[in-house]
Amino acid sequence: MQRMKLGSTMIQVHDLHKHFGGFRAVDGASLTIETGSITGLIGPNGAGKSTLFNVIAGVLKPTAGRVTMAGEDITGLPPHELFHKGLLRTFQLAHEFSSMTVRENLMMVPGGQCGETLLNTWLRRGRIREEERALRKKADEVLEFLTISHVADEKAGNLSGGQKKLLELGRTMMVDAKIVFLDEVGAGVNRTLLGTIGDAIVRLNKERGYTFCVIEHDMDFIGRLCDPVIVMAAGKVLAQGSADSIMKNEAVIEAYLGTGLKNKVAAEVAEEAAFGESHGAQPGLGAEAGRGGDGKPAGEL
Amino acid sequence: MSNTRQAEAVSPWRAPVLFLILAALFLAEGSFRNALFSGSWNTALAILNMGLISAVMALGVNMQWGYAGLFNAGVVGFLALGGLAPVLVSTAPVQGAWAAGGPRLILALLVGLGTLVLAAQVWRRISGAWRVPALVAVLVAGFVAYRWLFDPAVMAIEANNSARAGNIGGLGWPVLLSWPVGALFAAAAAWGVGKVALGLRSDYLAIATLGIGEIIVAVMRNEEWLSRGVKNVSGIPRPVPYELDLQGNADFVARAAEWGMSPAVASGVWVKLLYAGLFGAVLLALILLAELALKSPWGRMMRAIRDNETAAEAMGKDVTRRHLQIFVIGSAVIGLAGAMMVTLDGLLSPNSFNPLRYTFLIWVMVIVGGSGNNWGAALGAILVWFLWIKAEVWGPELMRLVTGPLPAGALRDHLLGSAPHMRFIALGLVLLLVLRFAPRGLVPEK
Amino acid sequence: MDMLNALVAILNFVVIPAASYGAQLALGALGVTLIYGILRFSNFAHGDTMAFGAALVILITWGLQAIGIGLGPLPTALLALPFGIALTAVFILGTDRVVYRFYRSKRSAPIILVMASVGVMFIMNGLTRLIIGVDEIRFDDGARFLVSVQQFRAWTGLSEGLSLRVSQALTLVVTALACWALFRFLNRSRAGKAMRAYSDNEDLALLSGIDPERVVRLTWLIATALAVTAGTLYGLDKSFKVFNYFQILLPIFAAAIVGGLGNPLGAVAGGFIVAFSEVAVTYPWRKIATYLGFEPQGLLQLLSTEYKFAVSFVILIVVLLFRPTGLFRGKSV
Amino acid sequence: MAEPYLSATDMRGGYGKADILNGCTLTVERGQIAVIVGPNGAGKSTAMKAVFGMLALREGKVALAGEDITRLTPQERVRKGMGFVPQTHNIFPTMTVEENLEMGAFIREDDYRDTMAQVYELFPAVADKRRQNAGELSGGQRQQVAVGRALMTRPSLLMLDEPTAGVSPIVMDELFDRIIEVARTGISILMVEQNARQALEIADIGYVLVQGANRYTDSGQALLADPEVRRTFLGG
Amino acid sequence: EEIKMGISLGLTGPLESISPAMQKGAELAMKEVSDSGKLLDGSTVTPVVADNTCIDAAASVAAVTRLVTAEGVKGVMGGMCSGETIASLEQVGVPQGVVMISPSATSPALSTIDDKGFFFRTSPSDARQGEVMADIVLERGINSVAVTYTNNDYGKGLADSFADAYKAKGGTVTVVSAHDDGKADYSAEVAALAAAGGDALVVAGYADQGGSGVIQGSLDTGAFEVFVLPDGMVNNVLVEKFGTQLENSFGQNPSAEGEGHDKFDALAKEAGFDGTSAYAGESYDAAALMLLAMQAAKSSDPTVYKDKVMEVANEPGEKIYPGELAKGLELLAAGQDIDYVGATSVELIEPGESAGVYREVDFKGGKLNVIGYR
Ligand SMILES: Nc1ncnc2c1ncn2[C@@H]1O[C@H](COP(=O)(O)OP(=O)(O)OP(=O)(O)O)[C@@H](O)[C@H]1O
Ligand SMILES: Nc1ncnc2c1ncn2[C@@H]1O[C@H](COP(=O)(O)OP(=O)(O)OP(=O)(O)O)[C@@H](O)[C@H]1O
Ligand SMILES: [Mg+2]
Ligand SMILES: [Mg+2]
Repeated sequence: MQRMKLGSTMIQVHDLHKHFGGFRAVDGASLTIETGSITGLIGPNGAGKSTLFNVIAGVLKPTAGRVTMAGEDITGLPPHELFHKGLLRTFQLAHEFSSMTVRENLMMVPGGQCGETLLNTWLRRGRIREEERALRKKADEVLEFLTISHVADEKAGNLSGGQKKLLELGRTMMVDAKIVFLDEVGAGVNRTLLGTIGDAIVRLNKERGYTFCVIEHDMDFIGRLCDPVIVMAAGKVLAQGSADSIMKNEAVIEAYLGTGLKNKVAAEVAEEAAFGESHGAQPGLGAEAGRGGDGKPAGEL
Repeated sequence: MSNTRQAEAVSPWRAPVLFLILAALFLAEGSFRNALFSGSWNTALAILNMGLISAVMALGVNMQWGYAGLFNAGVVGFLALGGLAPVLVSTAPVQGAWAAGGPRLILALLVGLGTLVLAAQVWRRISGAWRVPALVAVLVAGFVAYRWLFDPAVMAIEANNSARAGNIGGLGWPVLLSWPVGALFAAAAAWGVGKVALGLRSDYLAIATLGIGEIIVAVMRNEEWLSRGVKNVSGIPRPVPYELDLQGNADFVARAAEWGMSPAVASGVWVKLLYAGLFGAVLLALILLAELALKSPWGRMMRAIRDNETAAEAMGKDVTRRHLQIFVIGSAVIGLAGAMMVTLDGLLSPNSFNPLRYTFLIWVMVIVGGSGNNWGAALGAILVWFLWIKAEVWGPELMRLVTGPLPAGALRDHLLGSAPHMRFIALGLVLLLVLRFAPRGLVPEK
Repeated sequence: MDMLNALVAILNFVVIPAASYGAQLALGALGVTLIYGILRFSNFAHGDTMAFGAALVILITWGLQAIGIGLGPLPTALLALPFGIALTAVFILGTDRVVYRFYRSKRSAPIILVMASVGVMFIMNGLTRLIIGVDEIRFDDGARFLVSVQQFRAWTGLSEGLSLRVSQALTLVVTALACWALFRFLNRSRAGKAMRAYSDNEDLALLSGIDPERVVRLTWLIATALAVTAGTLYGLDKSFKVFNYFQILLPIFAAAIVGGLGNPLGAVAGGFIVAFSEVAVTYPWRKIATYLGFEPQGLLQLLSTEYKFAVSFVILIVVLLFRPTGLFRGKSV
Repeated sequence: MAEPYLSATDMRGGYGKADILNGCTLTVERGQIAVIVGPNGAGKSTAMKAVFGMLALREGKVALAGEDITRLTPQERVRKGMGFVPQTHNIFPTMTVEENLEMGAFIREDDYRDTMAQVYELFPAVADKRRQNAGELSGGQRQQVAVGRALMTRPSLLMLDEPTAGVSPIVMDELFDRIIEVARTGISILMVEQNARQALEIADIGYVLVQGANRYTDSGQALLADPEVRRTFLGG
Repeated sequence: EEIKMGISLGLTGPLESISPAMQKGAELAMKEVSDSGKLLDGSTVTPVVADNTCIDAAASVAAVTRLVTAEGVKGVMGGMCSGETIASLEQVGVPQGVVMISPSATSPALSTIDDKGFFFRTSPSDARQGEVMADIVLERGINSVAVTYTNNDYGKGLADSFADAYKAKGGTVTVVSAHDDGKADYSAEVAALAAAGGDALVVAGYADQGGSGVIQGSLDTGAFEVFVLPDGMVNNVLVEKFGTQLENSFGQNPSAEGEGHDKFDALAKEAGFDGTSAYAGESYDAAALMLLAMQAAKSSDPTVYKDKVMEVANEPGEKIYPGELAKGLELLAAGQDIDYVGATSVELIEPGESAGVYREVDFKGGKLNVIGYR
C-alpha cells in the first residue's frame, strides 16, 4: 500500500453524538487523527471511548455527527466496507471465533481471498492451495511474534484471557491497514509482552505507515508510544496534547489519573535524575498513595 | 467443570463404521424375515429412496444451520415450493386452462410483483412525511389492480373442468427438468424471505420462517388454479419406466426369471434401483460440492460468521450477504429435494406438508447425524427415516414384549390395542438414546 | 342503525372468543417463555406436557366424580388440578433427571436440548395416548355458561346474543393472575432473581452460592404448573384430544416469540396478538355494517379464514421486523 | 501460625489432554494479600479455578482453615467463605447493577445494605447506573461491578482474577486501597494481576507462575527488587 | 393355505380416533371367513395391519410396500385418506398387482384414476352425496345455508358438489369456507360463518375433528342452531358430545336400508366395538368382498380375483348379510351367484365404487335416529 504523507488527516470526527435512550454516551466529540500518528485515547471508565470507536468502525449508528476518513465521508458505513477501506479495529472484550483454531482465526482475516467465492472453491482449487500456503506462513509468523505459536491448533475459545487479547491484536497484523483502532489491547496482557507489542506498533507505524489510535489505561504504555494523547470524559473531549502535557494537566489528573500520579511525577523526576534515562514512567506508586490515603475518592482532593 | 465445551476426540473410523452399520440394516431389511425386518428388497429400497431424498433435505438444512447458524424452521414451505415444479413443468397441459385465463393471470402476478418492487423503492427513495402515505397508496392501488386482474382469471381457470383439472396445468416437459426448476422456485422464495427476515436471530428467525413455511403451504392448499389445492395432483410423470410396462416386456420377464424373482417383484426392485441411482447421484454430487466448499476459505469464513458475527463483520466479511447466499443455496437444495420427492410419490398433496414431518423430523435428522458435517447429516437422514418407518413395526413389537408378562385382561388388551402409539415412544426413545450417547451427533463436525 | 346490536355482535363473535383464546395461548406461552428464559431452550414437549397433565387431571376428575365430590357450578377438574400438577411435576422432574441434566452438565448447545425435548415430546405423546386413548373426551361439569345467548336475549331483548362460558372467564382470570404472579416472582423474590441470575451466567450464579439444580427444579415446577393448568383449561373449554395439543404448540410459540422470549408480559401480549389477528382480520364485517345502516354487497371480509393462520404469522413477522427480539425485548441465545 | 489459611499444594490438572497445572502450590495466611503474576497462558486463571473447585484436580490438595476441601463443589466452597471474581464473564448482563450486587449477597442472611453503600462509595461511576442492566456498561464499569459483587459476599477468602484489567488509574488506586483495607479486617486475598508492579507493592507474598508451576515465590517487595523477575515478568 | 390380508389405516395422525373401529370391522370379516374354514378349501385368513398415518404419502407407501412385498398380502383393505390412497395405489397396488379396497377414500379423483382394475371402494364418491344432501335440505324448507368444510380433498369436493347442486335447485349459499382439522380454536371460522348468516350450517367435516369444533363454537355463541351433517359427521361421537343440542339438526350418510346394518351392529357389539362408528361397516364390507371374490375366482391371486369383485357385490344372486359370509362362501363354492349386501348395502358401480345409498338421520331426543333412505 501507499505510504501516506505525514501531517494529513486520516480520521476526522465532527461533533459526534451517540445516545442510548436518554443517556449521552458520546456527547459532541470532535477530534482529528493525523496520518502516520499513534494517537492515544484515554479517559475514565464510561467516558465513551469504546462507544466512539464503535461508531467510527460502523458497529453503532451515530445519533448525530459525521466521520470522515482521508477526506471521504464514512459515517454509517458497515464495518465490512470500512475493513476494505483499510480501517481495522480490535474489541475491548475479546471477540474470537471460538470454535475455530487460533491459526484459522488469523487466516480468515485477509479480504478478497480467491477461495471465498463459492464458484472458485470448485473450479480453482490450485490457486486456493497456493494462497492458503502463503496465508498459513503469514499466520505462523504473527503467532510466533505474539508468543502463542504453541496454541496455534487450539480452539480459540480455549485460550486464556490474555491470549485472546493477543489474538485480537494478531488479526490486525494479518493485513495491510491504513488505520488500526486498538481498544485496550493491554488489559490482561503481561507487561513484558506489552512492551514487545508496543515495539511492534511503533515498527508497523514507522515501517509500514500504519496510523494507530489506541485506547489504554496503562499510562506507561501511552506515555511511551502515543503522541498526541486525547482525553475524553463524559462523552466529550476534555484535553488533547503530548503525553507529557496531558499527564500534567490538572483537569485530567482530577478526572482520570488520580492523585497517585502527583507522587508519581515526583518519583519520576527523582528516578530520572538517578538513572539518566527512564524506559517509560514508573507506575507502582499508586499502592503507596492508596495505602496512605484516607479512603476518600482521590478525585476529591 | 470447565468453562467451554470440550470436543471429545472422534475416531476417524466412526463415519465409515456407521455407514457400514446402516448398510447392514438395509441388507437385513432386504434379506431377513423376522419380527424386526421384513425381508423384502422392495421395502428396503422404498425406505432407502425416501431416505436418500431426506438426506438431500437434511443437507440443505445442514448448510443453513450447520454452516451458518441460521435456524430455518420453514423447511416444509421450501420443500412444497420445490414440489410444485414437477406439476408445473412436467404434467400434461390442461386443455383450455391457458385460454381461460392464462395471460391475464400472468399479468396479474406481474402487477403484484411490480407493486412490491415499487413499494420497496418508495420506501427507500421517499423520506419524510410522505413516506407512509405514498407507500400505502402504492400498496392499495397495486392490490386493487391485482385483484381486478387476478380474480376473474382464477375463476375462469378453476371453472375449467373442475372435477378433474381446474388448474393451469403443466408444460409437459421431462420431469428431470423440473428438479432444477424446483430448486429455483425455492431459491427465489428464499431470496425474498432472506431479504426480509435474515436480520432476526436464533429462535426469532425460526418462528418467522416457520410462519413463512405455513404461509407457503396455505397458499398451495388454497390456490386451486395453481396445483388443484387440496384436491391433489396425481399421475405426475416419472423419469423411470413403469412397473407394468416392465411386466409386459418379455425381455424383462425373462431376466427376472433368471434372477429368480417374479416379474412383479423384479419390476418393483428394478424401478426402485433406478430411482436410488438417480437420488444417490444427486446426493453424492451435492455432498462433493458442499465438502469442497466447506474445506476451503469459504467454509472457514462461514464458520467464522457463525461463531461471531460482529467480529466477522469487523474483519471485512459481509455477513448479511453471506447469510443470504447460504440461505438461498440451502433452500434451493431443499426445493430440489421437494421436486425429487413429488416425482417419487407421483403425487402432489399439499395437505401432507405438515411441519412435524417435514420440518422437525428433518431437523432431528440433521442433529442426530451431526450438524455441520455433510456426511453426518446424510447418515442421520437415512437412519432416522429408516427408524421412522420401522417404528411402525417395532413399536407394537416392543409393546408385545412389554406386555408379555402381564396377565391377560383389560389392561393388557388396552395396551395391545394402543400399540400403534408405541411408534412415538419408540422414536422418542431412539432419539434420546442417540443424543445421549452422541450428543454432538453421530458424526460430529470436526 | 343499531349500535347496540352491532356492539354485541362484535363482542360475541370477536372480542370474547379472541380474548379467551388469547388467554389460553398466553397461559401456554408463559410456560414456554419461562423455560426459555431460565433454561435457555425452546421446549417442544410443552404441548404434550399440557396434554399429559390434562389427561391425568381427567382421570382424577373421573375418580372424584365417581365418589361424588364436585365443586357445584365450577368444574370438578379444578379440584383435580393440584393433583394433576403434582403427578405431572414428578414425571417432568424425572425427565429432567434422565434427559436434560446430562446436556446441562455437558454445556450442550441449545439446539441439542431442543432436540432432546422433541424426543421427550414423542414419548409423552405416546404415553398420553396409552393412558387415555386418542378419543375426544369431555370432562367439564358444573355450569357451562355464565351468560348464555338465550338468557342474554331474554334479558336485553336484543336480536344479537352474547355468551360467556365459565371456562372462558376462568381462563382469563387465571391467566391474569399467573402473569402477575410470575412477573412479581421473577423480579422481586429472591428465588426469582436467582433464576434470572442462573439464566444470565450459570458459572457466576454458582460462584454466588446459587444452587443451580434447585433453580432448575423450581423452573420445571412452575412451568409444569402453568402447563397443566393451561392444558386443563383448554380441555375444559374445547374438549380434550391428544392430537390438538401438538397443534396448539405452534401458536403458543408464536405468542411467546412475538412478545419477546423470557418475558411474562410479552407472552400474554403475544397470545392476544395472535388470537385477535386470527379472529379480527378474517371477520366479515357485513353484519356489523348492516346494523350500522349500510347495505353492503359482499361479505366485507379482508381475507378468508383459510388464511387465518397465515395472517397471524404475517403480523408476527411484521412485529419482529420492527422489534427483532419481540415486543418486550426478549432474550435470544 | 501453624497452618496457612488457604493452602493449595502441588496441584496438577487441566482441561483434557495435557495438564495445565504442573505442581503449583499457593498458600495464603489469614489477612494476607497474595499476588500471582506470570506470562499469559501460564495457568494463573486455571490455578484460581482449581482452588475454587471449578476444575477437577488430578493430584494435589486444597485446604481451607485446615479443612480439606478438595472434594467440595464450588457452591459448598462459597458457603465455606470463599469469594471469587473470574477473569471474564464475571457479571450478570441482563440484571441491573443493583441486582448484580444483591446476587453477591445471595448467601448472606444479614442486612447487606451497608456493604452495598460501601461498594457504591468505592465505585461512584457504577452507583449512578444502579438501575441499568450491567450488560450495557463500559468495560471498566463492568469490572467494577464484578469486584463489587465479590465484596458483597463478605468472604473470608477473596479471590480476584485480574480485578484491575481495564479500569482507569484513579479507580485502580482506589481498588488497591480498598483491598488493603479489606485484608486488614482479617480477610485473605488471593489475586492474579498483570498490573504486577502495583500489585506486588501491596502483596505480602508473590508467586510467579510459569507453565503451571511456581517459578519464584517471595515477598512482594523482594520480587519487585529481583531484576530477573522485573525484566522477564514485570515489563522492566 | 394361509392367506394374509393387509389393513392399511391411519392409526396415528388426524383420523386416529376412527381407525380402531375400522380395523376391528375388517378383522371381524376376516375372522368370520377364517373360522368358517370354507374359504378355498379351508384356507385361513390372517390380517396384517399397517399404519399409514393418513397424511404422509411417503410413510403410507412404505407401509403398504411392506404389506405387499414383505408380508405378501393378497389384498389390502385401505387406504384411508384419499391422498395417501392415491399414492399407495399408484406406487404399490397397481405395479405389484394387489387389490386395494378402500372403505373411506371418497375423493372424486379416485373415480378416474388409472387403476388397471385393482382398486375399489365401498364408499361412494362425494359427488353423489352433494346432490342427495341438497335435496334433503331443500325438502326441509331451508333455502339459505352457510357451508364449512374440512380443508382436504374430501371436504372440498363434497362442499363444492353440494353448493353446485343446492344453487341449481334454487337455494342460496351465503358462504363456503374451509376449516382446518386439529386446530386449537375455531372462533375465527365461527365468526365468519355467523356474519355471513344462513338458516342452517352445512358442516362437511369430521365428527371428532374440526367439524365438531365448529359446531361447538356455533352453539356456544348462538350463531347457528340447525346443522346439516354429511357422512363424516354422522357418528355417535357427535351425539355423546352435544346430546340434545342437535334437536333440529339432520344429515345423511351412505348406509343401506334394512337388516345389513343392524346385523353388523349386533356383530360389532359382540366383538366389543361400536359398529356405527364412521366407516366401520365399510371396512367390514371391503374385507369381505375381497375374500368372497377369491372364493368366486377359486384363487387368492389378486390379478385373478380382481375381476370377480364386482360380480359378488352386485346382483344377481342370493343376498348375503354380515355374519353370513360362510353361507356366501358355500354358495360360491357350489358355483352359485351371490349379491353381497353387507353392512352398508354395497352396490358397486363402474369404475368400482359404491353406488351410494344414503340414510337420512336426525338427532331428536339426543339420539341418532334413522328416518329414511334415499
Ligand atoms: N448499549 C448501551 N446502552 C446504554 N448505555 C450504554 C450502552 N453502551 C454503553 N453505554 C454507556 O455509555 C457509556 C460509555 O461507554 P463506553 O463503553 O464507551 O466507555 P469507555 O470509555 O470505553 O469505558 P472503559 O474505559 O470502561 O472501557 C457508559 O457509561 C455506558 O454505561
Ligand atoms: N477451557 C479450556 N480448555 C482448554 N484449554 C484451556 C482452557 N482454558 C485455558 N486453556 C489453556 O490453558 C492454558 C492456561 O490458561 P489460563 O487461563 O490459566 O492462563 P492465565 O495464566 O490465566 O493467562 P492470562 O494471563 O492470559 O489470563 C492456556 O494455554 C490456555 O490455552
Ligand atoms: Mg471501553
Ligand atoms: Mg487468566
